Amino acid sequence: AADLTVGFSQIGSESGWRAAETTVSKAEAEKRGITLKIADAQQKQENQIKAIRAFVAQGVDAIFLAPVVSTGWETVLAEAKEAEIPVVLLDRDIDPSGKDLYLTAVTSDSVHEGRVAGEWLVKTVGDKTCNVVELQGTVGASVATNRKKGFEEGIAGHANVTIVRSQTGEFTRAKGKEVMESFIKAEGGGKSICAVYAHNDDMMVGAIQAMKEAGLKPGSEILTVSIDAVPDIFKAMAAGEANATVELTPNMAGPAFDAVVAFKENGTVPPKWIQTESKLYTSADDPMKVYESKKDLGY
Amino acid sequence: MTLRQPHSGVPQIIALLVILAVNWIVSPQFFDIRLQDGRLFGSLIDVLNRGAPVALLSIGMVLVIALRGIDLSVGAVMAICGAIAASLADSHSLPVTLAAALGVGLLCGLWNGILVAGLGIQPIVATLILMVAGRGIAQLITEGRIVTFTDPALAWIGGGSIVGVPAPVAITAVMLLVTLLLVRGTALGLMIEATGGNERASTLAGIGTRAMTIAVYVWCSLCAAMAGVIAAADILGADANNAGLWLELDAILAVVIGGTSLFGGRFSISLAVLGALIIQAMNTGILLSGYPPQFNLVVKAVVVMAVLLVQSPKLAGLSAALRRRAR
Amino acid sequence: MLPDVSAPPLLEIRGLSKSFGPVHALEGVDLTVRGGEIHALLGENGAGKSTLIKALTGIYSRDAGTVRLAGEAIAPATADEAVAAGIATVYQEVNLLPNLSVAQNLYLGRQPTRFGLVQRAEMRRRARDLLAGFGLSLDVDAPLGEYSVAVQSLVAIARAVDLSARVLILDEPTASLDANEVEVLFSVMRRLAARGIGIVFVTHFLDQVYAVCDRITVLRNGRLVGERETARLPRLELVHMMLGRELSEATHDRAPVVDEAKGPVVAAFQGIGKSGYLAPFDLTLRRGDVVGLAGLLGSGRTETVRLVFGAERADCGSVAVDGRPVRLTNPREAIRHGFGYCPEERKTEGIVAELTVRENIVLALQARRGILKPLARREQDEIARRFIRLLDIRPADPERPIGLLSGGNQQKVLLARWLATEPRLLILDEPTRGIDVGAHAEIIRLIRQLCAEGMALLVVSSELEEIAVYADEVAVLRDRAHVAMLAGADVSVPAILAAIAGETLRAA
Amino acid sequence: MRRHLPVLVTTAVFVAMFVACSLQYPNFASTRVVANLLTDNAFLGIVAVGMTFVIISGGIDLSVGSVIGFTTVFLAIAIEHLGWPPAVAFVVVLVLAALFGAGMGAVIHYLEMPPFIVTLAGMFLARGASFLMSTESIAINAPLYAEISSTVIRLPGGGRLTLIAILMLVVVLAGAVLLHATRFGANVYAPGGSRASTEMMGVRVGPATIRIYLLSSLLAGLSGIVFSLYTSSGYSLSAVGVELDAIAAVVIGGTLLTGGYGTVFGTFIGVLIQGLIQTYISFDGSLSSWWAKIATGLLLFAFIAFQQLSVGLSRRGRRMAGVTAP
Ligand SMILES: Nc1ncnc2c1ncn2[C@@H]1O[C@H](COP(=O)(O)OP(=O)(O)OP(=O)(O)O)[C@@H](O)[C@H]1O
Ligand SMILES: Nc1ncnc2c1ncn2[C@@H]1O[C@H](COP(=O)(O)OP(=O)(O)OP(=O)(O)O)[C@@H](O)[C@H]1O
Ligand SMILES: [Mg+2]
Ligand SMILES: [Mg+2]
Repeated sequence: AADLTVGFSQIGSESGWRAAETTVSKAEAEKRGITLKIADAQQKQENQIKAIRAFVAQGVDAIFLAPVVSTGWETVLAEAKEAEIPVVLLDRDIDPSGKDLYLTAVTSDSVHEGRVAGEWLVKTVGDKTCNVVELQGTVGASVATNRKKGFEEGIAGHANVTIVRSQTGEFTRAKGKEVMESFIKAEGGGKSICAVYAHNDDMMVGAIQAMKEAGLKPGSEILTVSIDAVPDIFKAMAAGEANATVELTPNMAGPAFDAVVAFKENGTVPPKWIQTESKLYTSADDPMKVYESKKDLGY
Repeated sequence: MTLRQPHSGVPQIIALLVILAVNWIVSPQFFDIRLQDGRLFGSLIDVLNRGAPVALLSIGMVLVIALRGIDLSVGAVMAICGAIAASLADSHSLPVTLAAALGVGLLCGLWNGILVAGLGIQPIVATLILMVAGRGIAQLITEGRIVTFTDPALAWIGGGSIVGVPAPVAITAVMLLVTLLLVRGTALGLMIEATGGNERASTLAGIGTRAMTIAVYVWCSLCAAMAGVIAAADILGADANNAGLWLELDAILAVVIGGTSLFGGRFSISLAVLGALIIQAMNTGILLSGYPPQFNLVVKAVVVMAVLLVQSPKLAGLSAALRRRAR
Repeated sequence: MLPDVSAPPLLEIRGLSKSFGPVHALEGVDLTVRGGEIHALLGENGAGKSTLIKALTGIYSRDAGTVRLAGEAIAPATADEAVAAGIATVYQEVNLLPNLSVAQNLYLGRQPTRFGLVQRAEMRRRARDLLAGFGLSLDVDAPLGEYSVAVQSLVAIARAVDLSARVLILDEPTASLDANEVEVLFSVMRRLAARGIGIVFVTHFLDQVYAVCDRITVLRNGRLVGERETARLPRLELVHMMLGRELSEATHDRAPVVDEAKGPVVAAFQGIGKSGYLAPFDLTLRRGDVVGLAGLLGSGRTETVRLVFGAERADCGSVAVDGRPVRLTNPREAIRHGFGYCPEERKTEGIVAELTVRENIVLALQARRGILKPLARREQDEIARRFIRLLDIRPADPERPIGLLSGGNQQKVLLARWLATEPRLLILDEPTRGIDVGAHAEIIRLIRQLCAEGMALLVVSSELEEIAVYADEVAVLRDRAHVAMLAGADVSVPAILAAIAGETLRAA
Repeated sequence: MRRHLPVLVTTAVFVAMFVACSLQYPNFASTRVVANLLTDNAFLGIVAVGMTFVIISGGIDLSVGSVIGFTTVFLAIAIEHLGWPPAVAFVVVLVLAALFGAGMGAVIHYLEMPPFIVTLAGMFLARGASFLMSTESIAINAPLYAEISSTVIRLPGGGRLTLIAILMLVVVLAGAVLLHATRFGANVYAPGGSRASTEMMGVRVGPATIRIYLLSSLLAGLSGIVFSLYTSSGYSLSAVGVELDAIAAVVIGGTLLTGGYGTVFGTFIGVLIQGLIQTYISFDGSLSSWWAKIATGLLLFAFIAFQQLSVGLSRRGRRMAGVTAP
């Protein structure tokens, strides 16, 4: 696989998970002797389109795209196709109308992630009534929309589990903490909250802090479930302050490189969707060990 | 010609009271305060505590704006200094950590000041450079991850308290007093107002406008550095990607709500801080209200316009004229 | 050439009132201007002349009163409505746009267009023709801001004249002009009047009033004092009308030259100059002496004083203060050596409009003391009150933003700013610009008194009579070089004129 | 000539940078890169033209990015969910944008509120309104969209000049004519010099202000249409922060933020320079996210410092020349 140059249009570096994905991609490329060119789009689709065009102009061998939104890629991907450069989607899928414009998509299903979280909660609380507060991701971000949708699907049909409050924590610790603080106050000091669901672990880490500062006991008095499985949530889990997280693996590039190499060398056409696992971790999974295994991945 | 008179602060106080009253309506426990682990606890305290970083920023920003400048880099400076504090906290003592963070803040301010006063670059562009590059520097320090720390001394700055008052609030209050003393206790305030009002005239009157401009940018960055340390201490980690993101806009907004004109001249530090509290009271109110987050921005837009309309001298004039006509 | 008195008046203002909060700037003022006459509007600083004009043209809304133009009631609410009604105005502060080209300034809002596009060539040609009528040949594409105040005010006048209005109002247009320019302006005014245009002319120069005006309206403290025909109003009576008291007319004769020993040298400049700015010159300033700088517009007087004050950095020559060599690279250093400088451009280099009279007065003193030694509020009040009294600044309210004061009173505040620092060398660039007769006399008296107390003075003035009265020495400039130095008995108007003209005559 | 100096310097720097990039990357000097530069920055170029007017008049418009976002969502909903013909949706959204701008202009003028704040509120409002319409991204599948995005002029060397790039060039030209050759244009410069003076000279600042903000919002709307064509979709988070890019482009192009000076052409070059920096960083591809940001900042600095220096030097030269001239 020598002499392959791959251009990677990365969304940005907005979270620890994203940084890990970038780090892992670099490591995977190095392992295979592939030159990886990364362009950071700072959360902007227009920058991603620009980057893809620049990669095409440069004549790279393949393009990886972690699309910031699902729509609007037809034109630019058609250009790549015309230049006979295969495109692999990482991490998120795009609208079905663009199906024939990319080689394969290595993604997780964010609706599914939300559903896993919801189902865990339903199973854990059983028949008890449970008031859930939800920390949403950035308003408008497709992951946030999907994780909300999936969670709602997961708890559907269980009238005892209801979302009582839902605000955006913008995927950040600071906002997660601030929003949780006000949830606690709005819900009578937090006594009526049974569980917190956060669209990512970072917000949950902030929320856990807020709960502790309010004299509440996350992990026991209040259940927590969030998504991403970044190292810090395992630390919290080990301390008994968090209950569950759904993993989103940062290694999307590895399978993608394999698919590209196989395609370039033997013309093997990979399946259209390579789905990564959405594994659920709870405190039963030896959180400290997971923490150790993850802490050097660049999160 | 309408020349602005010294500030009375009445419209700002009314605005704050109205917003607090609305918050009380949407959330009846709004004014409840209790002691939790020796620290005051309640929504009103949240307003102060969460408002502290923007209030700190606005303390520095108001001086910059009074000089007809603007500092877009404060958010990035927050990120840099927070990152430094978090990365050093576990291996160094608190004084060293703080000195490093604030020292870098000082350098950032020096850079801005020299670009503006030394090279004569327009403030918005000069500080745009650090706004863009600064966040990169912060991420370079943390390598894009959230660098966490456990040092209780630094953590105290975010979560500790002095006689029940949360540390960030106390620090902001001290900073406000120190700045007031520096600016209003000396002739600096007059000179800033003169320079902001007419720089050429002030230079000819013998004011060292250049050195003063640099000093003001340094002070602004120092305030930002402190805000950055608080933000990092608050979440026990440095989030270089998000710390202080877009807070420069909030700080500018706070200054303007506090009645200081973006065209320089007369300024009021206390009212800028009040402006920051108005913004935070609104944000907290939105969070307490339970509306879906899609409404946040629209509510914010309407409240901001309303607050500014109340202040508009023109509107006061118009309504007075109408009343006269009605009579 | 007196206008037809039986004809109905062109402009008729009746009972005009305007107050700013508690200040009654105008109370029931009448003004009648006939077609074809030049009508002087006179009064002390702050009498309400500019306010009357602004209330007439819609810049200020009026509280009461009527305005008729050719018998028809008008009430312009904005300046453009006034222009549309036929009133063209040059306001007191040059109110053009420094960032636009000269041509754009002349034709803003009425550029010649074809298919919606401005015809630049046509506009340029017209601009050049128009300015030629004022003896100006400028690069009409250059930004107006690159020209001196005098040129700017000529352009402003040209613009107003070219609006071909029925009434032309000129608020102190001659303040920054020299005798030549004034002559050109007067001939233009006469020509316009002959065409039946009514002209309102505000000035503090009584000679000019008697040279061109047909009738005079005098205001005092916002009220009408009276309207007279110029020919039937002796000067002294006019002054009495304006001031409400007699003027001690001692200002226009030269103090006897006492042949005492020259005072010690305060500052000596040798070969100071800056290439491309001003040719090197020598200047010696002594305790108790007044050195005047005379020359035509643009001859380099302002440049001289800026170099002396360090506002512009000299690239050659040496300076000695009290016999010790020093370097003057910025105003701060000059101020440290006891210099003070009242600049010519009041609005852009002098006042800080937003700050109060008190703050404007203490500014330089405070800057000299340094940031860490703030003047106590009590001291500030005391200083402000002292100078308000000394210079008769009106209104006598130290807490008023200076931007709300009349032009002449702003000038007095600036003077106060420097007097408060008790300078050893005071540089005054056009100190009497826009100052009324009474105050004018006061300032000249003050200059003399300051000298007597041992201050050295360097004064730029376009009024040669004035210089001749108080200067011990006069440096004459031409084309950005010092060409002559007159001293002692040689200081007289004819001698200065001769020195200014010397080369010019030969060149012509 | 000397008045155009900042623009000339800017242009020269752009050319020099382009040459430097081409020397480093062989594929850089191609019609493809040039055409991409125009296409990828079409929406930015269009808003920046409007921003130029606003800044020259002494104001600022922070709402443009949100207006673009609003436009794309509005179009997507109108075309996809309501089934409007695209042309109708275009007209309606342009009218809405124009009204929005006029409203901001009116508030700024009649209530004497600072543009920074009024347009900041406008920014919140427009973005908030797009959230209320839809938080999901909506693909636009109208045939017209596919047609427009597939219509390209192929240049020798693989370059593709798209319709939106051409539209941007047209807007730049039209903007230049409007600003530099009409009465309205002069009335834009005037309040940037001094608002009070402009009023005293009998130019009504009110209508001019309203028109300036109207124009800016209208162009933001047009830019939104271009953006929706560019991405064939509507998304409430699109074009976040574009206002800062536009302001930076305008200022790099030699316009003074304090108003009164500036050109449309300069802005155009400013847009291209920003695009060039981004293209360069993509070509390089080895810069991690943070180094890319630092590099952007440094390039911006190098560029502005260089511009400042050369303008300063030439100013010095001019003053000397001024003496010998009459
Ligand atoms: N905008 C304003 N607000 C408040 N007071 C004002 C304003 N404009 C003028 N005044 C006051 O009105 C009075 C008349 O001022 P005006 O400018 O008309 O005087 P003037 O006769 O033109 O004097 P000068 O000869 O010095 O120009 C002064 O006391 C001045 O302070
Ligand atoms: N009649 C004129 N035509 C063209 N340019 C002129 C004219 N008068 C002055 N200037 C220009 O105006 C500029 C500024 O002149 P400046 O104010 O420095 O001279 P000054 O000697 O101080 O005269 P004053 O103080 O009377 O205005 C000079 O660059 C000069 O070339
Ligand atoms: Mg006046
Ligand atoms: Mg002069």
